Amino acid sequence: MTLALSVKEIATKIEGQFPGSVVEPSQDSLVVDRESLFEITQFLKTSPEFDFDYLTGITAVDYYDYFEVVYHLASIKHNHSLIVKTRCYGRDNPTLPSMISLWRGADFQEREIYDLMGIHFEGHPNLTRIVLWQGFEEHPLRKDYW
Amino acid sequence: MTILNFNLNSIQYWQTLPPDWPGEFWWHWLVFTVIIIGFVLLLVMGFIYIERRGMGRMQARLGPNRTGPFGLLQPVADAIKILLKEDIVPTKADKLVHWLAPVIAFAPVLMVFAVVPFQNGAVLADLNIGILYVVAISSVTTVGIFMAGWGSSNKYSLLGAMRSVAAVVSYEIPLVLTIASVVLIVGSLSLNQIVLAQDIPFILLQPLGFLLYFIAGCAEINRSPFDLFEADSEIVAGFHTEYSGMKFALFYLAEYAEALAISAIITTLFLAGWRGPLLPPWLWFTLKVIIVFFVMVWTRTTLPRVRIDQLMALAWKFLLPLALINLLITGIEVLTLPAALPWVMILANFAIMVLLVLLWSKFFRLGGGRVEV
Amino acid sequence: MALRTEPFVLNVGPVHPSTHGVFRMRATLDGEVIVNIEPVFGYLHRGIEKLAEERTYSGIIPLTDRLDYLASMSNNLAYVLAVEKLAEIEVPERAEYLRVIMVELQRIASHLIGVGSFLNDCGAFFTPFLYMFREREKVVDMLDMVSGQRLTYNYMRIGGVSQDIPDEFLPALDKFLKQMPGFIDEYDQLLKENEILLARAKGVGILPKELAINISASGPVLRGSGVKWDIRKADPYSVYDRFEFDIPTGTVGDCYDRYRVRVEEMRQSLRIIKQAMEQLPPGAVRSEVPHLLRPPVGEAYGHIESPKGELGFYLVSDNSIAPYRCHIRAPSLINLTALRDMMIGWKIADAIIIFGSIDVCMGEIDR
Amino acid sequence: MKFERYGIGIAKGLRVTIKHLFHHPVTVQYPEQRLNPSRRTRGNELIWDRTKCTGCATCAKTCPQGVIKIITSVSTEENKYVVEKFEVDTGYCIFCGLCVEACPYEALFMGYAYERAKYRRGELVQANEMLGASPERRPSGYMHPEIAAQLPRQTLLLERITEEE
Repeated sequence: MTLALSVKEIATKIEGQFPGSVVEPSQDSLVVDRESLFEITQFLKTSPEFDFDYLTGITAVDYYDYFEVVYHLASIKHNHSLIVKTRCYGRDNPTLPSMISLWRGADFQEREIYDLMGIHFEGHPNLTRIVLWQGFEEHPLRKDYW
Repeated sequence: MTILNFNLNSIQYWQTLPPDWPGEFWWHWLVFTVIIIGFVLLLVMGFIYIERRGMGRMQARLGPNRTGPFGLLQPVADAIKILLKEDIVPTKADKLVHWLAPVIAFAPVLMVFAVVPFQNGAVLADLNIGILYVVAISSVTTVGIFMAGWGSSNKYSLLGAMRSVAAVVSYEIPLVLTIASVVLIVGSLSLNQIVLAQDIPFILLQPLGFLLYFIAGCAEINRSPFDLFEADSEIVAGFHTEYSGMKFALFYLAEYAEALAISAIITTLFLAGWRGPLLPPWLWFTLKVIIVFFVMVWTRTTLPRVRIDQLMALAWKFLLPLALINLLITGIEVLTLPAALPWVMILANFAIMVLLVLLWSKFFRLGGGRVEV
Repeated sequence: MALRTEPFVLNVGPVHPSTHGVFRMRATLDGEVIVNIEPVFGYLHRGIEKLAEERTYSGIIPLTDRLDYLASMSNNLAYVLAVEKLAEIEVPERAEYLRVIMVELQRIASHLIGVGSFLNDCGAFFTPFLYMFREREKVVDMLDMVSGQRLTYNYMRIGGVSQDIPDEFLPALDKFLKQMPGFIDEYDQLLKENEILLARAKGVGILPKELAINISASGPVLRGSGVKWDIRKADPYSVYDRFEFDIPTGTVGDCYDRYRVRVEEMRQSLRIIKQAMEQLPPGAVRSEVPHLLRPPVGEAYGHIESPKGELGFYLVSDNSIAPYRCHIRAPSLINLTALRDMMIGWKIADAIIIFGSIDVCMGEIDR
Repeated sequence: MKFERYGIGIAKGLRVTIKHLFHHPVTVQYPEQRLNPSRRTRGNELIWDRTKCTGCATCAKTCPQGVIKIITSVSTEENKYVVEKFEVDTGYCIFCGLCVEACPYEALFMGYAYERAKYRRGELVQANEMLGASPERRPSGYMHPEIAAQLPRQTLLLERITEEE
């Protein structure tokens, strides 16, 4: 059984490492500040204790006020998993650091989120539309798109 | 050698046929042209039928069975359909080359049959350099294929055409070398005399030669597993991607006519041509041709396709050395072995074939076992 | 004399015999060797994630059929698992077993197509493909018997399955289990040791273990690279923890390994089905679930090992009759990330079989 | 290409294909030979039983595609709904069978036949009496076990092969 790690413990650990980065350690997911997102995921990936070598998936949810980007992390070695979330405010040009340097699997998923949600991932080498055509202007998965 | 039993009377038969008639040899020419065209067209249709039905059955389905009894008229229906289709020429195509290519691809194939004997002496022109003529004329098809690839102005076509040229140039060499070893035994280049010399079919005297010729022939005429020039899963349809209607029909015809030509030459060179007991010679000939073609269908059904570099490696590293060795051994045998003992030659040749194939299988590795790109 | 050469761009697709749908590879070729390749897709984009936001929870099930249309049962299962997790619904035991049987049958059917079309891409002119279609037909017959349709089964329901199996199902399944190993042997006889196939597929398109993990590959692509990671074992859903089966893995991560992993997985699926059939308990197949389900506010991620890889549904509920957000983690899409790494340096003919060995389904990539 | 196996692999493959040449093919000749579809088949258009329908419109609510259009009026004497129009645009129907499953009065059925081509697009929109059951439009046993029991047994490829052997 994949062990869902206790978010509280990780939150305190990360808070020690990167003060002020954890926004809210909720029941099953770790919501972190978007400034320190990359450092935290890097720490989660590289530290031997967690060793999250497998990025199961990335997705984004539009809550009108903010976009919540959800990272499902898993470790094949330890067989445990964690959900990391970050919030990204502003509808015009929301930006987040790209995870592609940590997990190459983020490549198409980030492009898809950019395409459908309109979140920019800084550092992505080829952030273009993936399922819609290049001239398309809107981002259809946003809640205000009809 | 006793196996070289010349039947001069029968060769003179056709030469004495027409002089009483006005027009002299032109009658002979006319009759045989009609026979050849009829034979080729009919057998090509037969081949298409055999291929589609045989393949269907091997693939656990039926194959075409709607047109005519047992679907026999399917090739006719296909032909009519294909002739009625619109002839599309791509805008950027080299129009003249595009138009000329199917003609150049098809005509030489038909010309090959000029020297193939259907029965003793029944041949349009019993050239004394018959097999040389076949080798020379059959390579012209490649020009047509390359013209098609170039003229279509399509990248897939070009890739197919390039593959075709590369492969045909390579495979011509083992092909000619195996023919040479047959010619060495017979002592004549005339196909009729090659047949007449086969009291024992040369497949027994030249087992390795037959194997090499079959493989090289398959590669030359674009049959699976060497069908890379029109590999449908890779380059769509290769050189004839941009062809439709009548021109496509010509390519289609040329493809099967080539298969027929190679089958006919294999039959003539290795399977004793029209010779056989009981049945009339032309029927024997047709039967053998069909059997050879069936083997091609069988391999096509079973085998995956090789890659272009593997195809070239096979030609240069496997077929060429073996063909050379085969030629050498045949030469030694013709010189030293007494003609009265063909069975010694048969046994020796089979042993040599098995030995060589096993040995080369061990030697033969792409890039010496490295993975090459 | 130095010949001036220049690379040229070849568009493999969108309409091409071996792209398994409308998929385009923009390949830059140097002669026949691939210098650069860029996958282009989206031709089949139907906006399923957006559509799902407007449908009731049960109305999404037919939508999931249309994701990976070669493995509808698996999609159904992944979705209903996510909803059940979200709404905390108990599923009757018999339904769990039926789900396992159906999903494993579906895995066999999907792998048959995957392997068949891979071999077809290698150039074995439709023979393995048609042989495998013959067996797939038998699976489809059985799934048709249960669900009433041959492709879009729409069989799983939130809290169970739609109907109990008919009486003639179990005898048919039994017969299938007896026949199928022989047929798998036949496929192996046909091409497993074929020299040409070995030459074509061995050592071609190698995906190293570390890269496979880094690239989030899943399913046979990941296992072909030698990673023993199968969600059925790692995070057992439904009743998978009650069955004994092995995870076949490859060693090198080349096309041949992926092909072998798929064939071996079919055998393992037969094992699972056999055990599930023996343990199948009587009882109800569906628990009482309100027609218009309103799950509590929250989110759930349900994932299964679909034939193509890890298929996950991430659902966010706002206590209405439709999900607030429904994200689909499509294995085919993510497995495609590896495409470029595997293909560069190989020839165009290899590119086709590498793409075939990933075994993608366009319905899932574009969604 | 390595020939370390001396062509044995190729020979094995050739044996399999030649064996199939003498096996009976598995395909059927469709217009002449028809296989019985599944008893639960969700083929053809919907079949609607006017007598059982109460006009509750549960089917229309369930339909994920929204192809069911139902117009009712209230009959005060009988104290029930009267269905004025029950229209299904089968061109949009995805044959998921959710409406049949949802119908509380068992007034809806899936069709049993599988040939449903029409010459005109307008014919795909079917309403009222067109949706009734008839000898050509038999209901299938989807979600109706009592009907399934009467339908002919489904032909299975699984069984046909073994009979032939």
